Amino acid sequence: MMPIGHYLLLSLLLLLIGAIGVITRRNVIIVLMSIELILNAVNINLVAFSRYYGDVAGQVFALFIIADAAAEAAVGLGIMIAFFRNRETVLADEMDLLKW
Amino acid sequence: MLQGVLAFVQTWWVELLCAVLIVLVVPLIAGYIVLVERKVMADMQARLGPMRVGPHGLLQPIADAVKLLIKEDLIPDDADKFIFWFAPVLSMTAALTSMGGIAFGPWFQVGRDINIGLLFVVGVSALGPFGIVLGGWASNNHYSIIGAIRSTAQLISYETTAGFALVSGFLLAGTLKVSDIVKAQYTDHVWYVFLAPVGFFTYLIASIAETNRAPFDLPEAESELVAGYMTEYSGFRWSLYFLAEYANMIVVGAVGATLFLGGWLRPFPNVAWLGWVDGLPTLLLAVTGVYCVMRAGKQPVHVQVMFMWAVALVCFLVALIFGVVEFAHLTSSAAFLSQHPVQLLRSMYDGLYGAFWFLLKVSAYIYIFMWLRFTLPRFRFDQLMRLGWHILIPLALVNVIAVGIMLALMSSLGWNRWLAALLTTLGTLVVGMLLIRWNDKHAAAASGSIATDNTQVEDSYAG
Amino acid sequence: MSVLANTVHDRTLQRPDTILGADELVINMGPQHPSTHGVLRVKLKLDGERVIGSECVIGYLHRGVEKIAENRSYQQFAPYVDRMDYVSAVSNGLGYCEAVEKLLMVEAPLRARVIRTILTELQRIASHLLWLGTHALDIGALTPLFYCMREREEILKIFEKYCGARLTTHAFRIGGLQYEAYDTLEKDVERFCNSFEARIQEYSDLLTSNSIWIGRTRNVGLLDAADCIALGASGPVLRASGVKWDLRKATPYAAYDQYKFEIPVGSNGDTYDRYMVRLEEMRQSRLICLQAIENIPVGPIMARVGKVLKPPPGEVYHAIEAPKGILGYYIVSDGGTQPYRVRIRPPSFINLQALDKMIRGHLVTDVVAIIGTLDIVLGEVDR
Amino acid sequence: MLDSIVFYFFAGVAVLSALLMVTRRNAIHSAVFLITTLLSTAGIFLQLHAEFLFIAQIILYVGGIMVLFIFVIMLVRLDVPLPQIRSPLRQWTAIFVAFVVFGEGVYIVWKSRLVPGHGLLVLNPYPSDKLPPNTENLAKSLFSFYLLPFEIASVLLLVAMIGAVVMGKKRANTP
Repeated sequence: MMPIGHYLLLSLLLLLIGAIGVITRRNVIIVLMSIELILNAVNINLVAFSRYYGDVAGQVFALFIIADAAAEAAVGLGIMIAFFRNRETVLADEMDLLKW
Repeated sequence: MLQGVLAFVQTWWVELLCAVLIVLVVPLIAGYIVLVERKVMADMQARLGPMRVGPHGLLQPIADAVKLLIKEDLIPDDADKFIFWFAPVLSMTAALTSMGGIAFGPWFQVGRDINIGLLFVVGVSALGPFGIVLGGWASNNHYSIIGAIRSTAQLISYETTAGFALVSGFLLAGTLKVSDIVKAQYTDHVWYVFLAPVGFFTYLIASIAETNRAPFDLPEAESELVAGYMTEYSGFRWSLYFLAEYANMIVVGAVGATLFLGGWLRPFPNVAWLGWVDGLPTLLLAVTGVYCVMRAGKQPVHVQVMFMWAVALVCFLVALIFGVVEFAHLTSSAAFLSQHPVQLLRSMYDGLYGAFWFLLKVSAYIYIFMWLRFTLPRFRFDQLMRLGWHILIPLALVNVIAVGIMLALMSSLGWNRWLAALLTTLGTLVVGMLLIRWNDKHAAAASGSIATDNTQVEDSYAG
Repeated sequence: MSVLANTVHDRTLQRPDTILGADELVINMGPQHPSTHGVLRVKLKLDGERVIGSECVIGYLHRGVEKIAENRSYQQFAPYVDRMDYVSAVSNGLGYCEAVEKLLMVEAPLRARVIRTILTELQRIASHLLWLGTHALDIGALTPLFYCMREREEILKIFEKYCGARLTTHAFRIGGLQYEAYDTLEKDVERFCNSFEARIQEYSDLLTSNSIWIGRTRNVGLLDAADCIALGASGPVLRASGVKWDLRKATPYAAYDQYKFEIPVGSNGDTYDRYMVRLEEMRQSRLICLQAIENIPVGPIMARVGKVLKPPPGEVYHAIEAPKGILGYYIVSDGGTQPYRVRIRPPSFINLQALDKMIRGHLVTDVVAIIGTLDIVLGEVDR
Repeated sequence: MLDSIVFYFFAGVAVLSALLMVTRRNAIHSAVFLITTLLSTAGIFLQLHAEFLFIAQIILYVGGIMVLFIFVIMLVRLDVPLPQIRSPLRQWTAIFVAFVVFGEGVYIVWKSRLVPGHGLLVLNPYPSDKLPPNTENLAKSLFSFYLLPFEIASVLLLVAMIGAVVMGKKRANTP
């Protein structure tokens, strides 16, 4: 069994890849997907700690994060559809008005 | 390294064997399910069905497989090649992987120690829609994409129903582990279909929809969408989709049989005077074997003769295993039992015997699928959605609550099990009737219009 | 019911744009599609799955039947009409023969007319059976097709015994019949009719009260009486909308004036009503056959017409109630041996006009049900 | 031994497909690679003896959320790659920041490796034979100690659902 640091580094890598995606991509859907990736990276951390300490709390919180990700995806995609309907685009750069 | 591999194999040989068996045998079984389906269809439609290849068309699946394998491998020019390649593989992988969680007999399981049991099966088979939706999208064809979108919406909706229906079974069993579920039905002296009939029937309907079978076969409705998401597929890739569909049928059948029909238990496993039922498999196999031998001589082609002999041999072999062990049970002579080969046979007996009853139940389940397919017309998409979201999901939810109430009545108030089951089932049915009536009223008002607006609403449940 | 049709229509008018504002999806149904019954091509403009517009493309099976008529003698042209609506060739032949007889001002003998009536009614049953099977198949019921084919086979066997051909029979001649009825014709027809009653009940049991079937057909493809008349629709399509118009009663031809039968009408004008009307028509046709075989009059089967037909100059229009609707022949003669002009009013072609009106606002799934319920035969649409 | 092979396999697949996910231009391809990442993460959960989370990840994340994503991508016809405006400044900033954060992470892990009892690199896992049955354990704590957060999560989902419905609904008179 390898030490927990491996999991932490994996989690860190995924988090950073997700962050790069959020910063560099213009397509809102891919930005949303990158956010999912970040949440997922957090989950790895939580579950790894839960395993190494033998405490279930980490898994409970991972579960909450999954629920949260679902909520975020639903609302995010809802916003995106509404946006697409009005502006016919999904590029983040075009979202420059607070109201339309 | 080699040592490690050897140790690994030694620890996990049953699982490995089962995995290999699944990968090798399921395509064959799927082929034969197709044959049976064609025969059943032919029987219902007053004709004969395949008769040419082998006796009564018994070798037809093999001929079909060979044909599919040697067909030209077509990828449309404008298709997304990577995903076009990836999608059927994903479908097939999901279907076969989910089989790993199913116990075909007491020890006939890949994931024996997995404590999420049936949830694994349900979860992994939930990956199937991806294969369909991605394949439909990658084909770059309007029929395909309509089929793909239909199937996504349909599978998501009906997975919810199936999940709730399974929860009612899980509540009764108190566990997710497959072997424990079957044991629970043994110790409870009842199949759960009798305690939660509504759960079983909602699962039945939802599982038909989940496997894209008629009357819910809208994603591949041939009269509208040509072949739905499979329109552009041919040859081997197409056969992967096809296999995945039939493998999924086996999976849902197996889940239903495990949870509601007592898994690998024989009917009335606790009733002693029905012990003679144990002899049925032996008898059936022996009769099949004799029939094969009788027919073998009449086959025109050498291969067919050999095939019949092989089938007969397998039947006789299994019948022998069963027979010897049953004989041992009857005589119960220690000298006979202690002989080495008898012990070996006994160790195989449990698995094969369980597998026999289990597969029998799965076949019955699949037969219901076929029966409905050849009897009923196809639903329209909005009707399908309305059935799913307005009737089945509320019904399944109410059923979960009802089963909870039933368990509470039994455990805290000490009610008789049958009385509690009867009351809660009746309650659920009343709710179901109200739902249908309400929905009819609603549907009459909204007929002609469809659920386009609703699909988005409905999909937000998906997470 | 007409209110409903209009609401469906209006909803689409109010929102010409699609739900998401995304592009409309245009799909080509046909000419090679499992359920366009031959080579019909329908271009569908879809919003999601809802049809917001359609365009029929026909002509893939055009053979120029009307033009061919101008270069054939009257008798020579008779087999060609069989190739129009090839699933009810006998009816086509009846219409043509009677039209030419009218032009020649002769009438077929009574015996010939009775036998014509029997065969035509059998053909109506066969045509409706084929329709029922394929319509049910389009809607997803696989099994009725085979049962219907089984019954149709009986009828085709009777045709085969009578004239040697099963599909394109060319059963009648101008002026009467070429063949005398074979010995056991009555018995065969009677046997068929007796077994058919139970069989048709069987199909009815499979479909009529099946809630999926009702769901798929009721209120689908609504067409009210005014629309039907405006579009020139005829046959079961017209009668299902509540118009009691059947040429067999209105302007009796052949020997229909001698028999008692009902004209079934629907009330709603939807796909379900058209289904019910056609089922009932089959029952009525069976009754007509039974009445007709009771006494087939004795006598000649051919009127006195010459070997070479030279009708006097003039024009004639004769219409019959074919299984699919009113089949009319307009023949102009210039006194020669060949028609100057033949114009055929094909029921399928004219009923097909209603398609766009019927499918607007419905789903793709309903399109196949509606094409099925119109009961078109492309050979007749394209001629 | 087997454990670490499994871990490295899944970790490699996860990182590789995550990279592919943020670099593909076609949204559907991105989604497919995200699915691969999520599935390998699920594999890592299984390797960590978190069976319930493994299946929750597959059912909820992959079977639910990702289907939603793909559905929306198809719905708004994003399947054609969008024109990409290159903005080197933003990209380089992102990569630079990422490297800095990664360095920090590695430094922290390295630094804390020797803290007794909590050293991140030497900590041994809880003995696997002493782990309680995963699903039961999770359910018990979820429905007792974490009941309130659990209910709050369900309310959150309800709110999100209503929000999504409101968002997705076509307003009657928008231009």
